[in-house]
Amino acid sequence: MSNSSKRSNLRVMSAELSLLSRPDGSATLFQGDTCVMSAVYGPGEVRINKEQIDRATVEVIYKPRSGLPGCTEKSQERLIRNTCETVLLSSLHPRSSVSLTVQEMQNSGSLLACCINSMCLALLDSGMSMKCLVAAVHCVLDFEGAVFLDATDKEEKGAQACVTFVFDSVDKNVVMVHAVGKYSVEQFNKCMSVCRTASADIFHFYRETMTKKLKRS
Amino acid sequence: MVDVLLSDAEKTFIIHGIQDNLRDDGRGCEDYRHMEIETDVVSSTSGSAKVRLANTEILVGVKAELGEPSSGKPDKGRLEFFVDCSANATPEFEGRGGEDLALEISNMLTRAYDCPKCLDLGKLCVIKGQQCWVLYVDILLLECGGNLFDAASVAVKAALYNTCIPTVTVSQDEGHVDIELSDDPFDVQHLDVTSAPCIVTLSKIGHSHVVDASQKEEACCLARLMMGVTEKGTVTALKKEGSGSLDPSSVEEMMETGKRVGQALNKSLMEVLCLEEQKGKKKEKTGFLR
Amino acid sequence: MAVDIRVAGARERPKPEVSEELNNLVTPGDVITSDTGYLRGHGTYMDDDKLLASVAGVVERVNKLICVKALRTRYNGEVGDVVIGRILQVGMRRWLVETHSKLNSILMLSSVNLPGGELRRRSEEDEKMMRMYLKEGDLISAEVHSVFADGSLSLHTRSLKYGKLGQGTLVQVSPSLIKRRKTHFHNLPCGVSIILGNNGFVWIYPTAMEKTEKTGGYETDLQPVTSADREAIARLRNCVLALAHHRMLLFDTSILYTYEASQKFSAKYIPKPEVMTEIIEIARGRLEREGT
Amino acid sequence: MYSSSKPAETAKISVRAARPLEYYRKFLEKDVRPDGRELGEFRPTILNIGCISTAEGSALVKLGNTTVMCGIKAEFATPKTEEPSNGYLVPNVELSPLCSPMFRPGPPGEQAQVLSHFVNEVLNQSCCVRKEDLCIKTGKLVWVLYCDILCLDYDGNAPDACILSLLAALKSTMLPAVKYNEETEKPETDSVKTEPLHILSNPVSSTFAIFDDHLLFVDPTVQEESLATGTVTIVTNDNDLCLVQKPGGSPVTADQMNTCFERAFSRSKEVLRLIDEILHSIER
Amino acid sequence: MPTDSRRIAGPESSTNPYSFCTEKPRHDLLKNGKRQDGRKENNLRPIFLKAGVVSQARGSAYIEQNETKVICAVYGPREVVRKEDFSMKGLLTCEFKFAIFSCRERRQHQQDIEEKDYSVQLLEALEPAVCLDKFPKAQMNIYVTVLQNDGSALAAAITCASVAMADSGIEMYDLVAGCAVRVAGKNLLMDPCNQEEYKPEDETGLTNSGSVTVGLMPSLQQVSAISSKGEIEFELVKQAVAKCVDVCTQLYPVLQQALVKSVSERQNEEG
Repeated sequence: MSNSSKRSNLRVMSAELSLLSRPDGSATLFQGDTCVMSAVYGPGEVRINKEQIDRATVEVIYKPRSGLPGCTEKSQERLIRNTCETVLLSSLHPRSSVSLTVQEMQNSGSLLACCINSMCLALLDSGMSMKCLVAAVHCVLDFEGAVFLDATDKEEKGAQACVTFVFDSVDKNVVMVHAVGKYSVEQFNKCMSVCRTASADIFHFYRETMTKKLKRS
Repeated sequence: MVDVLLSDAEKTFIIHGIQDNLRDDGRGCEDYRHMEIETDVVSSTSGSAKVRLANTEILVGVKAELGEPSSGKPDKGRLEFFVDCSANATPEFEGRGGEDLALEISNMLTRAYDCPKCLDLGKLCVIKGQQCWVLYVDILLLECGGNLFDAASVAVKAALYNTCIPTVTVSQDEGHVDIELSDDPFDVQHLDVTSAPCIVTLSKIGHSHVVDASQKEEACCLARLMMGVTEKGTVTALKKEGSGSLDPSSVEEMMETGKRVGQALNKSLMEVLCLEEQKGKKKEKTGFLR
Repeated sequence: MAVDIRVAGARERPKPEVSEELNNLVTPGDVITSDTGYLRGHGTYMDDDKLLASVAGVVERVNKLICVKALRTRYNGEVGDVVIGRILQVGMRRWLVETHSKLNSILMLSSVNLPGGELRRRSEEDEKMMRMYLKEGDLISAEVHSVFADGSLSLHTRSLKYGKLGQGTLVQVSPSLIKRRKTHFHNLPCGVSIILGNNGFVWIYPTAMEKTEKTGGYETDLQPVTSADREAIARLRNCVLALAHHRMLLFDTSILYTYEASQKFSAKYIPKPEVMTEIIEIARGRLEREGT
Repeated sequence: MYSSSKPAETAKISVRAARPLEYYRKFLEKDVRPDGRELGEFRPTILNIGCISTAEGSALVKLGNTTVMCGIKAEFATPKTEEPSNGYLVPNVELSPLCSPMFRPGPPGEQAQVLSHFVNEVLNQSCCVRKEDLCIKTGKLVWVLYCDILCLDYDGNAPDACILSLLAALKSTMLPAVKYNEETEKPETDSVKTEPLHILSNPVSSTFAIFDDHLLFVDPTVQEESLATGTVTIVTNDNDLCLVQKPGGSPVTADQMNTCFERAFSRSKEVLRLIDEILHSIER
Repeated sequence: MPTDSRRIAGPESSTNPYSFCTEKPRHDLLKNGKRQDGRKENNLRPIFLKAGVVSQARGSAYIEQNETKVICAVYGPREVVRKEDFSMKGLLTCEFKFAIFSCRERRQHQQDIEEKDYSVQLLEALEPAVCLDKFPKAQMNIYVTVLQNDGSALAAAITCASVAMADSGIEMYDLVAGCAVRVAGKNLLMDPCNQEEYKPEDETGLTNSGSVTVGLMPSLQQVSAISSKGEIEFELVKQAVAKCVDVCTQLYPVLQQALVKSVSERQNEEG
């Protein structure tokens, strides 16, 4: 197999902003063959029982490609929402709601990372005030301890551990981690440093995408 | 329960009346309202009955189907109650409104019938552990005029009495089991309901208790005692219902009444059912019209 | 103790008699007349110059006016009607009252008598005391004061004969069975009084229970009713139901005759179908003979 | 309209309720928490193993006030065709309305679902029970272990309590001896003889809360959870890591992560010692 | 059954291993006047009752009768959520649940018919004891979970819930004590354990076999709950009820002690 060699760069990314007309911001992101579409509504009206007096209520709905959402999806949803709450300056819009829909289109690995990146692009597109940007990078460890960046679904299956990091654009600190499998602290740290380096590419990609959007308008 | 609104004075009037053993429709405390019963009213069922108790009207259909016995009782048939509160009876039943009441009635009936001697379910076994008759008893509340539990139990007993189960022959060759249903409409089995229970509801109103409470009386009642009573006077189920409490001595009195009335109810019901059966096919059908 | 069960088929069913009223029976869509000279009343509509029925009922003709009176309807209130109603809700300066009409009726705080006499200003205290006067579930007798544009009724009780009802029993029948009379309050010779509300609510109560005027009638007498009165009330209640069951008009004479006819039975047997039929036949015969 | 505090509570507590954040800051300046704990200190942990005899394995864990009970019910099932010799492990966490006013009756809410998923991931990734060990007859009959974790008192840090109760319950699990009768194709259960379950590794969870974007402390109570700006959960599996989860919140540096790892490994040793002690005391 | 997407799903169906036991043990209820666990007919199991066990709840209690273990928590009074539930009286709700692992047979996550039935019975047992008219427009919620069921679960739940309610400081007219009795032939076995409980499938046509559960408000001497299963002769039902009433009265001090202890513990904590 050609991709059994250790891969240290991300798959090709492409994105399209504002594809949808109804939402306030939307983004469709491809990372390799993995594709996720996100849409942002808000800030808008909030249901009375969810109202918070000091900030906007952030709601995320994660839709799997097929079937009903189960525990796994709820877990994903919460990871995305918490990440989103961290970067949004929600205190600027008290007593309102920001709602995000993240729709999985195709999963060929690194799904969670792709979801978070597309969410970040959709927020950018909507012009919402944010503290900083975030970039999600996924990698897997194989049984020899080699790191594969931005793994495909095949690579995920045979992996020793699957790790997703989210870094902020200012200090490159860890906003979110989801790491499962069997690995040592050293391996964890190795993954973290590889992913942190790769996050720069994503931030660069965000910039490119926005430049493209500005040129067109 | 289906609630009606009453003023305090109306309640006082009813409570005092019951103390005097003279209720607002002229009855004494232990009198039932006039009850009319008809069996074999729905031809698509294995047995059916309709009971009208003043303004309370209940239709019961029994459907016998072959099914698997429950794991706890491999050599017995099954009896399953399902109550449906029609929204025609009261708009409160619309949607899921009648669910709680329906569950309460079916639970009480299940409990009252959950005794090995009430109904010989052993007769309903076809092949031990594999096939048995399942009797689905569907109870439909058509109109609510008080005392639903008693009326439902009477209707159930009548419908079971009326139930015909086709005779089955089981042939076995080389481990291959064949079940054959007789298609002769007269080659059927009947159920013996002699020791099946009727439910008697005793409503504590003021310092006395009454049987067969009307809707207005139910609105005055804080605590009821429901009893499943057989013809022999044994008790197959007991339940206190409502938000009030009872004196131990009045519990005893109520049980005494319940037993007495229950036995009489069972006796009259069986007489009526036998009478109707004797008339056989000649009898005049009234169906659903009054 | 009595348990009274029987087979439904065992009851004798009298052949339905053909009354001449039935000749005038129409159902929705029936052409009543194609003459253009008539006026369109309740229960009818015009189409292609023809007058058609919009409800099932009996055609009534008053000069040029044609109405169809439905067999069973909700109460259509008219100003001046006596009604009996049940308080559903206590609201801002008003009570919502159930009178079996299409919409809930309204009783304004300003339309009731308050303790202390006729000429009294409604103070804020009174507003707070509203639930003390009348609370949810209470029964009142009242008169229709006005009909609002949406058809809901405004009631008043500003006469001593109206107000909160005490002990007694309520029977509900179809409003079309209440005969319109000069008075709807009757003291019957058996020691029992009856109020025939135009809305089909019939209130039966012991005559002795007169209201005391000092408290404005808001304090009810909760003393036990005597056995005799109670027996009479029960009998009367069953008679009213029997009359309604046979779709006979309710008014003092019909009720009294039925009551008298029922004497040979114990009160509790009256609801039995054949007893009902027998009593009603006797009363009907007597009414026809006397031509009332 | 009604205050939720108990009638006899004193004024001191109302200050704490009114301005909780300031109240905590005052304490944390001195590196101590209002309940007297240091930042790296867990609440007293009480463990009771085998308390439910109707379950094949059970354990009750108290982490301060937080109380969690895990019961394991074993049943027979047919294996999946693609994994004919694998049994099933079905963990579920129930945050019933009994344990806190935050939870409502009805189907599991988001938090319960997330916790169930978390426990499921730990159970699968740590491989502490080999699914092949649950096979009775390949392709025909396997064990299914329903691991139900019930929260009885929710005072924060449910993940750690859940994992601990699960591990302890699994370690106490005794499965009845079963023979598969080839002729009747039916199992025969021995009502007396039982066999213990093999536990291959020991996952232990430690949760940290981030306070004011920089301070990390371990084992947050429910109030600390609500004040925290983020959490980090680390599940160790003997000498390795099994799961690291930081679901958003304040960013942390690599150094902070490493401090957490250290504490997590030391906690793991404490917890395993506790489980061993209790198991020994039962055997005796 | 519809799949529950909000929980981790197991295999489609599974069966209880003990239904395949090669020999099924049969037990006699009484041998030489003694029951299987050595008790006499009238003896109860030792009761351990503790109030104030759930820190987050307004009131709570835990009861243990040997292997029967029940926990209960009370929340409220709080605002009524649904608007149509508004009334001048407080609203009391009750949720009774068997923990999934609490019985020999695995229970389901969702409330089944038996649990719903018990919820209603428990509610009706407690309603008469709570001063609901003191809490207009408010609701109080009782949650009961049976951690392990070794018989008499409903009776234990009644006792436990009433102590939890009292622990919450919600005004009550009286406590409620619960007691169950198994009727077998002419014998009345108080506080039956799981093996002694009436199970309709085990009966071999014995008349007089059933069980009775009673809830009593001991100081008012009022019966607030009564329920029976199985076919029993009338005289025996009467005896059974009377005996339960007696035992409930005897239980009263146990309930009181548990409450006193919880109150004094709370005082010590604060003082």
